[in-house]
Amino acid sequence: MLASHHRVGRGVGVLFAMLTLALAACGSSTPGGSTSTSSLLIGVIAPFTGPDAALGPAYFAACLPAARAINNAGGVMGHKVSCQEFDTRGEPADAVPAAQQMVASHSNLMAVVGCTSDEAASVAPILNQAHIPMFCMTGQSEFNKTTFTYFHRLVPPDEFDAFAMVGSALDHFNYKKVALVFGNDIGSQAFVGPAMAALQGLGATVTINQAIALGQPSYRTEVTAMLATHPDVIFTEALGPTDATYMAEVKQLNNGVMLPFMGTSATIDPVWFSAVTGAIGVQTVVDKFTAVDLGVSFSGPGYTEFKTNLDAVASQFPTAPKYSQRGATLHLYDGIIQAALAMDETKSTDPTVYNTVIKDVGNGVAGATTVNTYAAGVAAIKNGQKVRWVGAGGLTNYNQYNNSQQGYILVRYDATGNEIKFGALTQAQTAAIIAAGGG
Amino acid sequence: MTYYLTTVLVYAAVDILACLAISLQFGVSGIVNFSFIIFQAAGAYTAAVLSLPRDTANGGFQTYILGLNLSFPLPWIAATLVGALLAPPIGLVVLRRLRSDYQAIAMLVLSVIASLVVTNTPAFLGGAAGLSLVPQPLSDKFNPYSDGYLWAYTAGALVLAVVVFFIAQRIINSPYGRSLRALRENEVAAKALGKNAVALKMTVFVVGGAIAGLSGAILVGFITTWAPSTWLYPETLILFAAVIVGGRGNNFGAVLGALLVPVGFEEATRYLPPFGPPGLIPALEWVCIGGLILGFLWFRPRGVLPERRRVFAARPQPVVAGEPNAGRD
Amino acid sequence: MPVGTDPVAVTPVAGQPAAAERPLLVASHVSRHFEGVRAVEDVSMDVLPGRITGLIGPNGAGKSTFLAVLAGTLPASSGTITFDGDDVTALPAFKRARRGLVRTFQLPSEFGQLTVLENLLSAAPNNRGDSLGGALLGKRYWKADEDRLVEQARILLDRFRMSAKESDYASSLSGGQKRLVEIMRALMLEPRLLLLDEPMSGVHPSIVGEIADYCEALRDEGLTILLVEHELHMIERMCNPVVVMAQGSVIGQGTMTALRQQREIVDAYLVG
Amino acid sequence: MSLIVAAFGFGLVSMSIIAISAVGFTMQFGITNMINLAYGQVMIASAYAAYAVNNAGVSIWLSLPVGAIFGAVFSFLLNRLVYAPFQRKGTNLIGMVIISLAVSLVIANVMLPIVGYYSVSYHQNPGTTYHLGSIALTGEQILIIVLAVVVMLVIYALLRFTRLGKAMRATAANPTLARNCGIPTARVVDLAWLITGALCGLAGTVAGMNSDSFSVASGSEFLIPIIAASILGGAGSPYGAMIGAVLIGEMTEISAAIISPEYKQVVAFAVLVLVMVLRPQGLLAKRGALAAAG
Repeated sequence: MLASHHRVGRGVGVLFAMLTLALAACGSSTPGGSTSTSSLLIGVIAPFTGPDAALGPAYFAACLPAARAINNAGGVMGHKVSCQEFDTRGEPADAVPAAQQMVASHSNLMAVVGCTSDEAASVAPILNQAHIPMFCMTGQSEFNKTTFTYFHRLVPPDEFDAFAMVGSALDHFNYKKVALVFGNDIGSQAFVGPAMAALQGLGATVTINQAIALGQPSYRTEVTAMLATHPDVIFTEALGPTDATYMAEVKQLNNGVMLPFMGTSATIDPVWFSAVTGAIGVQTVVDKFTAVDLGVSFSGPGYTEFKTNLDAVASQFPTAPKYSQRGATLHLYDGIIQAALAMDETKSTDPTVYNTVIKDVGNGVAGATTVNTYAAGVAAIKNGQKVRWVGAGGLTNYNQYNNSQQGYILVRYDATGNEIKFGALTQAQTAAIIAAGGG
Repeated sequence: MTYYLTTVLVYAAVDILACLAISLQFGVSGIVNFSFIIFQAAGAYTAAVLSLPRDTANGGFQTYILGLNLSFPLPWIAATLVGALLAPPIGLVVLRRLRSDYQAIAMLVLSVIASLVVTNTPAFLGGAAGLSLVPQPLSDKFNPYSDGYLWAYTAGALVLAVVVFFIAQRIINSPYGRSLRALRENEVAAKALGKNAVALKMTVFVVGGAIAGLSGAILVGFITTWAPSTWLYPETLILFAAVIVGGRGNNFGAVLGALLVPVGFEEATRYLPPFGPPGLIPALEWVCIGGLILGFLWFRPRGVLPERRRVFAARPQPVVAGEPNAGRD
Repeated sequence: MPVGTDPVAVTPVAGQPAAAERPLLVASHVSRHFEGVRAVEDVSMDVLPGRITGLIGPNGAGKSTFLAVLAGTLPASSGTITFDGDDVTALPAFKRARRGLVRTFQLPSEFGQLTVLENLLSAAPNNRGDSLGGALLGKRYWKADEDRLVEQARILLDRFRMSAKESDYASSLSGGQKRLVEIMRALMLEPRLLLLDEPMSGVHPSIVGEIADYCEALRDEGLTILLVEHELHMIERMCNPVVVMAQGSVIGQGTMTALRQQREIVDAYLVG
Repeated sequence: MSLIVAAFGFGLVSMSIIAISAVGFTMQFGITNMINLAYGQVMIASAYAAYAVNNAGVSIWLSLPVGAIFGAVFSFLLNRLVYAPFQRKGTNLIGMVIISLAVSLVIANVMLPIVGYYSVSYHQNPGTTYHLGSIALTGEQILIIVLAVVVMLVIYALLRFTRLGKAMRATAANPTLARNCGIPTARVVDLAWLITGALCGLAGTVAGMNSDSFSVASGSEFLIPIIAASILGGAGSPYGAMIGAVLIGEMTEISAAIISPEYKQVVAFAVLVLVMVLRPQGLLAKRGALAAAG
């Protein structure tokens, strides 16, 4: 018995090791549907399960229309483009093998999108090492001055959102007393420090700073404490059902009157909109809520092209059209097309060749032709021109660290959940706030 | 390829360590440590804050205690010690007088409390954002992205797993291991036979904690980042599933379980062709892990490699002949 | 109505001295209450060395509880227990067992997923490998102890005619065989006082006599036994003296023959 | 000070919801010996069942019984199809805990593709806010508190005065003995799952109403205070669970007022740990499981 068990153990172990190797080998060499060398793959590495499961689909919704636009124009030098999800479960330890497997078994990876604050710290080094251009949605300030040459960020770091909110509150509304209500998660807490520094630096008062546990059944005590400080406005980002619960209780405990509240760009999101309007009513959100958002106009030829493709992929992903006004979705779409055009321009599928050109396609070099559709870009390149991509999210301005920022707009929702721009921060305003906030 | 293979192998080593520890506690001794993952987390955090420089470095984007910038292997040794030292206080709260299933949920609650405390105290261990840019061991002397380094790291992790495997073998094949199994089978009877149940449980709790701490150090040294989302209590459940599938109380079973469930099953599902809306496959993966546990507990509750029966060498002159049970096994 | 100290006549057993022996165990005013229920109430009794003392009484008389209190499985609510001259009242069960005060259980309590031989070995003290440190030092460190104990256990197995079952899981045994394993397991500790809690209940009648034979043989070798049992003819055959408990208290003590003549005891238990 | 009084008022609502759910949870443990860690997921599934009806235009108060019935049927089937077969096979207590965790994982991840990861809100009208000093409660919250009190009284009456209650207590204390005494234990267990399942469904729906917004992930958030209240009161004791609910409900709210909101659960759990050290059997010990009534 004893001896036979040892034998079984080894047998199974050896069998297993062989299986693993076989699987790994399959993944790297043979076409597994998406792995053929004649097609190119865009990896969407993001949380698809776990507490941040809402993020993955928003990024997947960026990939599908980009792939459609590229494929309809004949692909990248004839190579078709497809999308695949890689679930990080929103945590670094699961993200690492997901990223390693993605890299190892898909030699045709042209770019990777996603990598949120949940996993960027563990995923970005892997992708950089593997020479895969990435477009990340992390707001972490550690990437403000990154040495990863394959890293691209089309959204500003979180603290800039905070500065924009401060600017909006002080310069547009003349609010003087601000309550900070942020979730105790990674993404949300990043706003608190910079916002407090900027507010205090500019002479406003922080009446209360609450870090609230997400997903709690109620926050009435917190709300009562907050109301007792009589703020002019509440700054918030608490995702999942949390903001909905909290704001419903604000309205309830303030005798049915909602205080003005202001969200980060993460609150410009269909999921957040449906949760909060469900809890406090659409009209209240329309009347009392404002947010800062990346300078996206949701108009123009680049946006129209994106919207057309996004609506068209609903056959594959029914809820995709819901993301038509989500900044992150637009920007990742832009990133993918920039990478594709960079490949066309360099006539190379080797990322070490085309990676550096992504920046040129985004910022435009002298004499470059502005294009808003992938097809137009390919045509221009065939004519020997350099191109500048101005897509769904408008102009791109990569700095030396491949961080692109466009300034902020001030927005509110309309009754159907579309965002309406009602103002923008000037360069001078932004600079003053950033200086006060120590950014 | 090197990256992926080394990643799989390092994770295999980490999961083997964790499963060996759980098998010692749960399989051999009958202690259901549903707070297991906090021991691994304690090791990881310890190794991280000891190998990181002060939190004012790197622009001060993260906050944490210590930051002693110690060189390898001190952080790993400390991680092992902290894992061990965490055991007595938790053990004293939970292990003394509670019924076994009651112990299990009490530990589950402890696991949640620990996560809440760390998440809500950013100055302690980085709060919800956790710690990143944790230096890899000896990364000041070698290039941590080179193939050689990765294979050396993998080899080191596997060697540690093998060493711990032999330690676990020594434990379960010893008279001490037999006492642990006796305790698992009937605690009251074991006490009446002179077994100090609290001390026995506590030693195995400490040993398991040390192994878990080491596994955390190996993991964090490889992935260079650690956060509360890494050690939510479902992670413990996956490890229990592995031990149940592999065979509890049998170290070969623990190893097999680690290779089949957290490594094999999760890696294999990555190769599924995509289908359905985004998020469907990952959700189904979790459904399968749940189903795997239920299936095994139903069809093969003792696992693929059950605890083996221990037969002692026959005495010089066999006494028995003709008895139906004589010489079985 | 404690009568534990009543001088009820103790008839000498043939071949044994009737001298005033020093008791091996003295229970003095022992009580055990569960949330207001007085399971054992002010019980005092002595256990004399070299004898099998019987403890009988109707269901719910508190016999098993009393036994558990003696062994330390349950703490006493009040009273003292002296074993071999030392007050052991405050000692936990495992320390009493190490001093030689060893019990068995009313319900089968074998270590089911251990083999019969392992059941015996698991109880043996003085094994250098029976500690974390010893285990880590490896087999060479403890092999001599283990070999010695295996030999000792096999002698017991032979004696109880269980050698053929040595490598069977204890859970696969019959009720009677489990009882034997428990007794052998207790004997591995080389106890000085063995507390047997209904070792014949749930046992095939053919084995009942066998268990009695073993007990008597052990007694003749000098082992002291306190036996809780319902099989009165076996008690009559083996035990002297016999203590009768009812409703948590001792109501009589003496030889079985003498007890049969006490009306209130007969009323309380022997007939009813 | 007024904040603490206000927090006390909100604690009344929290404790009401925890009490309904914790009594169901602890009775499952007491009567069927099952620590059902899938309880939180059944709660949230029931909340979604009520949502489906509510979203179709039915008032929330009429959707509430739908949640309760769904919870009852779901729990009953869960026991019949999963737990009972495993228990009959002789799976030990720990095995059952692990099974319930696996079930919880399956339920949550089967629900995810069906109902989505979005959070939803009931169509409900919280009603006028009533003030008593610093305490401010909406009509809906007052009704929730009343509902909880009624449920507690019904459970008390059930256990204390009905034949079924006595049979449940007997089954809890000693199933074999109960069966030998002619109690149809199988039916008692079925009824116990229906009743506790109804409590679970009711609690899930009420929790959804109270929090104004919930999602699949809320299930595990709900479960932790329930476990805490049950352990605090003494597992298996419904009256203990009620006391535990009062303590956990008030402590979370008041500590949010006094200390800081992010530590509100930590404080409640710290008390729990203290109780585990000082009185491991809980405040009301499990005396023959449900014996506290007699």
